Amino acid sequence: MSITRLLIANRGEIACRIVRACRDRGIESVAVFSDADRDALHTRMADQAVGLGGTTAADSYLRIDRLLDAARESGADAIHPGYGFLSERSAFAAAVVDAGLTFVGPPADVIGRMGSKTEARALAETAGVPVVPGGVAPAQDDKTLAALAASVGFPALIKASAGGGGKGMRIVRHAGEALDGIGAARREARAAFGDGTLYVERLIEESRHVEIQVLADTHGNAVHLFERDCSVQRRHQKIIEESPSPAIGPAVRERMGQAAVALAKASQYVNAGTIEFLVEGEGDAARFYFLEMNTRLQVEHPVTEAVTGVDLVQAQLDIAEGEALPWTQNAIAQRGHAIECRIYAEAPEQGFLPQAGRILYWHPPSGPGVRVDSGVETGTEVTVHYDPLLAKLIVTGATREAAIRRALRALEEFVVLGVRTNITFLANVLRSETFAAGRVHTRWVDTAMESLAAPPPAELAAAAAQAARALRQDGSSGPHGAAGADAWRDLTGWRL
Amino acid sequence: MSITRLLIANRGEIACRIVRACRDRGIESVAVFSDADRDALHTRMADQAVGLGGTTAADSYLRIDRLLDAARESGADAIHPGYGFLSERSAFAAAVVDAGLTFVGPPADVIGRMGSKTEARALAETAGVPVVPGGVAPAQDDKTLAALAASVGFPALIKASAGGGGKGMRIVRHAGEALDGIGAARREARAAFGDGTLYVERLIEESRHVEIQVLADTHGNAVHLFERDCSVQRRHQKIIEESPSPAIGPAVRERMGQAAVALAKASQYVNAGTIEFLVEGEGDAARFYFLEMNTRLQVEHPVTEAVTGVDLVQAQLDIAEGEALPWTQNAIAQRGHAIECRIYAEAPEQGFLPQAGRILYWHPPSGPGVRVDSGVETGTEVTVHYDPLLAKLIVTGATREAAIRRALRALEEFVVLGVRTNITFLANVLRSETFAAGRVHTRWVDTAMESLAAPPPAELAAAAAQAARALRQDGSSGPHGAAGADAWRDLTGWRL
Amino acid sequence: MNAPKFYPVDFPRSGYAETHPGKINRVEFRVEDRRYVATVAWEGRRAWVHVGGHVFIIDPRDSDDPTPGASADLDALSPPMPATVTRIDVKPGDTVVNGDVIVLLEAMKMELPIRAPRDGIVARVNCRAGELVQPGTPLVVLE
Amino acid sequence: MNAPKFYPVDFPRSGYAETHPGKINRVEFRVEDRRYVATVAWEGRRAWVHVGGHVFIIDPRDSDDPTPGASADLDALSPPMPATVTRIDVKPGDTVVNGDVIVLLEAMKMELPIRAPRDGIVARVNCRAGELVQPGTPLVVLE
Repeated sequence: MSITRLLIANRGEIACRIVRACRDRGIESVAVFSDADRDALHTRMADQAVGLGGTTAADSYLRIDRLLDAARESGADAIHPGYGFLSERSAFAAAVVDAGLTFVGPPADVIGRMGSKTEARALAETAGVPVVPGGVAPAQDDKTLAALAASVGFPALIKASAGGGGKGMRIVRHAGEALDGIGAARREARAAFGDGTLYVERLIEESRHVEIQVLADTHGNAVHLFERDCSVQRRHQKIIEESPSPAIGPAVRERMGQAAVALAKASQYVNAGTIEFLVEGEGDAARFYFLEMNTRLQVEHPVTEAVTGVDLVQAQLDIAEGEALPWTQNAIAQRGHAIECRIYAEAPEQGFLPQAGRILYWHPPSGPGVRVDSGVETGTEVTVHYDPLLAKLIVTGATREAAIRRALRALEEFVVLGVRTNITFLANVLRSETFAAGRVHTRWVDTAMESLAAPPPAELAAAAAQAARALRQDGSSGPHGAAGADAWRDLTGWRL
Repeated sequence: MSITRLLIANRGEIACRIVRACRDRGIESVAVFSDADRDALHTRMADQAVGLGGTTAADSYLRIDRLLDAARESGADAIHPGYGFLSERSAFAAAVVDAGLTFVGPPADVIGRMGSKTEARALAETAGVPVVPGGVAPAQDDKTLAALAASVGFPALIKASAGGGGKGMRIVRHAGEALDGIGAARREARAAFGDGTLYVERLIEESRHVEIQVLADTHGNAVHLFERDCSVQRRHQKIIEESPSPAIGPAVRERMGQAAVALAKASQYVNAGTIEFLVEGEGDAARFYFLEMNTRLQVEHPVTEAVTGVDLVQAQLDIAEGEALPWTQNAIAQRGHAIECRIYAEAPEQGFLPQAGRILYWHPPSGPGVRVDSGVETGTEVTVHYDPLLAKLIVTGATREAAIRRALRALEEFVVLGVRTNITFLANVLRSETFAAGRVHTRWVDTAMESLAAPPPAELAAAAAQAARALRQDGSSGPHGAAGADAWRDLTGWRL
Repeated sequence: MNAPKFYPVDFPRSGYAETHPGKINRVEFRVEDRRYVATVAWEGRRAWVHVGGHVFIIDPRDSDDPTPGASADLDALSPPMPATVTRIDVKPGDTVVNGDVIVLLEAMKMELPIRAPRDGIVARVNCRAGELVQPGTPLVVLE
Repeated sequence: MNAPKFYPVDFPRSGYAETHPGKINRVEFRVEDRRYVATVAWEGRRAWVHVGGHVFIIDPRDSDDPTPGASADLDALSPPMPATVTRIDVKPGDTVVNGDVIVLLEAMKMELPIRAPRDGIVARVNCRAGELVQPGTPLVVLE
């Protein structure tokens, strides 16, 4: 079934990336937008844009009925869910197929199976993939959950069963913290995923997060596209990802890839998916444990695209059209080193508080080895309603050292004014000795905040203030000039 | 000799690209600028910027004395010449070395040898590389040149001996055109390169231009980085380049690579260079003839970077520091397909007339597989003094078809207002059946102008006019709104 | 052909013309012999300055020594952004200790705890659970 | 530390503040059921419109049916851009044929021939070799 018009059930940078994939493929794109996103970049970029109404996610991008109406109205023959929102909701995949449309993702039953941490875990064990001690409680009341936490042992991790991306997740260090953690995780899980079911597992501390990208077609073929190391996390939210991982050796890399393919085959997986592993130790002595499977495109998929040369969204669309994978495992190789930095509207110095406001100036970097996937531009109003991810910067270099330097160059070129971002913070992470040495574990950022969120040089702050004052006092520039017509006067001879 | 501070003896996109290379390497950059380029992007991007004075190229970027002064003043220990300007002037390379600085390029004697078309040709013949009939006249008077043209046979090509890039080049179809062609070529050669020496060769019509990138170190190692097909030319000026070439077969590719390496070794070449071949025929039946060697970085070098993963400017700097090449020939491979489109300020409908003016809005494309190397941005004043190349768009795709579609998508995203460009024209070339079939020869663009420079749909023009009128009549937008403070009022509550 | 149809009301919200900021100033200066080129955008008389990889927000009312970001501007007991009150943990007369969670907010799908900036006694509570609150509104006042 | 040094005159030319255009309007419309989003920038009352991969220059004085680019605006006997006159091939009274080169200009290192737009007789020559000429200046007038 060839796809000719694709509805993108998402917003922000990933919706823009999928619109571009449609253009790159020569098919039509249909955006959907909430009332808050009428002027958003993804709304404008697509060939068509259909309003969903509503403002909160629950009233817009999570409304299956409205999305199917939009598909009908626009004549779309397929739906891409992106990540987040409904991407891992099996009911959505089922409803799309029931409506006679192609769902760009795995079949609903596979999403259900792998989305359930219990079933995914059981399947992993069957497939011979090591797992972390833990499980879903037989009942979801506080008492049962707290008892389960005690049985897997502290520190324990309470996680949304439906979730991902660090939402609905809490660490409980001893029995006394269990009820608070369970309550908070359940509330966030309900708000973010509409499902408060929780999962408990033993927290393996100072571990790394290394995941394997897989692609599987409808003909029973599956390959992996190597790993992404996503150990740089703040409060369980990935902020920097890279490939290859500096932590694992070639033998472990190969075993992880084989384990991921085995699990994909065991679950009858179809389309793009990611198998997340927790990694302890280093090099070829590293041990890995199955964590969960994400049955969708990942935020950090461009890292894999950069090192393998495979366009994952095109691969998803090819698979959804029933094409067989064009490669054998041996044809896929990593070349060079790629790093992704997630640009968030947030204030790292204030506990990563999300920021809202109008972007006065948006100037992304460019040049050799630089890719920017953005969902905003100059003039975009960043609202409080959705995830504060503004853009992703992906750099590629011949070596990890070259990629780090290039990322630092690109972050320095990246100018965002009007909304605070984590750009400087990301640069501090990349400049740190710990990151340079490849010794980051998933809790490292949270423990190194004092140096990572250090204030900038005082003399630079003073100079910036002086510069602003000088401009303010200059009639031809500064706020008056900036808001007025000076540049235009010079340009055209025309006056207000 | 490690390089710590690099002076860039150039302007525009290539100066910006080399500033980025310095950042990517962790060394300091020094820009130079003419009076017309005080506000230029390259002037701002570098760590330091030194004024050369002057406005014309001859008074600024071609002034060896001022460039050496600037290097002294700024404490630079090396000079990168970019392309054009002094990059192939052996006297410049010699002066740089005499001043105790590192020249990022081949030794002066090699530039002299390969820059002379006669010597390069002789060397190619010695190395067993086939050449096109032709040569430099024993004397440079009109009569001797005209006689030489007659002896190689018509159609003949009159070219600047010092040149490149289509400047100082004329086709002479019969004896009666010879004097006009010689005169025009000599004038342009003098203006562009300060050297009116001309070279004459037999014009092989409907041929392709395919060139091989080579890298050679100071230890006698040389490798090639495969080919770039630069057959899409308007009036001998390349506008679209790609790799791999759709015209040559694998056996020819290998023979061309070997020939290029043989010539590089025969000439004792050092640093990055390009060996240009004229290609007749197709596939493994194609025949190639040595055309000339460019002893510098090419405009189109990013095409090679995209398919091989090798950063050519970093390689140039490594070689200049005395490093040995880190690869053997077998370690270098082409992956995927890359296309470069040169964005010029020019009006294709008016014979590619160069355009000047202020860029009111500059919005380059981004996303997967897209690289933009730009020398301008919103607000830049494009002047008449230098080459009208604004930027280069480089796209990469898994296949040639994917790369073409991606290039079309990126060109459609590319918005430049305030100065006319060739963006639509480039899209027309990419959309043509001839290009899609890979059957372009170097004169094809000039013969297909009627369809390539076709006017846009009339209904779109009418709609654009209606839109502009509607905005003009709306007090809150249009020219008044655009020049006024409306957006700022909404944003801040502050009024003029 | 059909006449082009304009949709002046549907897109964008504010009519058919979307206006954009994007106007900036640039300033070059030197500190300790290093050259900096700053990019400055204006929000009224408030300047956003990007320089040397850092962003500074310079308010006319600020002292000569601005700290980066807006932390100095924030009253710890008012919401840092538009948010919904999900829980209020205190009532007037309660004693609070520096760091106690006083109000729980939700915005952008994240829980945002508002904590006591010092030890004290709650004088007034100015919000209700479920209410959408704005930056600058004091949610809770300490005695 | 040393006090920061400002270089208000050296960079850029016009003082230390570089001002930027970049303000645009956007309009959505449909032609033949295809949706277009146009980007519009202003040069006085002249509009530059990007839509569907094309750029149109819309002058208030133009008719309702603009052609792309500025070709309609150009007098073939005046320079299309600032350029230097390198050669003048005619004098008053000469007969010229449509397509003849009348004046040779140079700009951006390219030779730009100015050709006769029709058959005619040269009435006046308004330029000298070596002169820098501006767009809109008639170089040669035909009878």
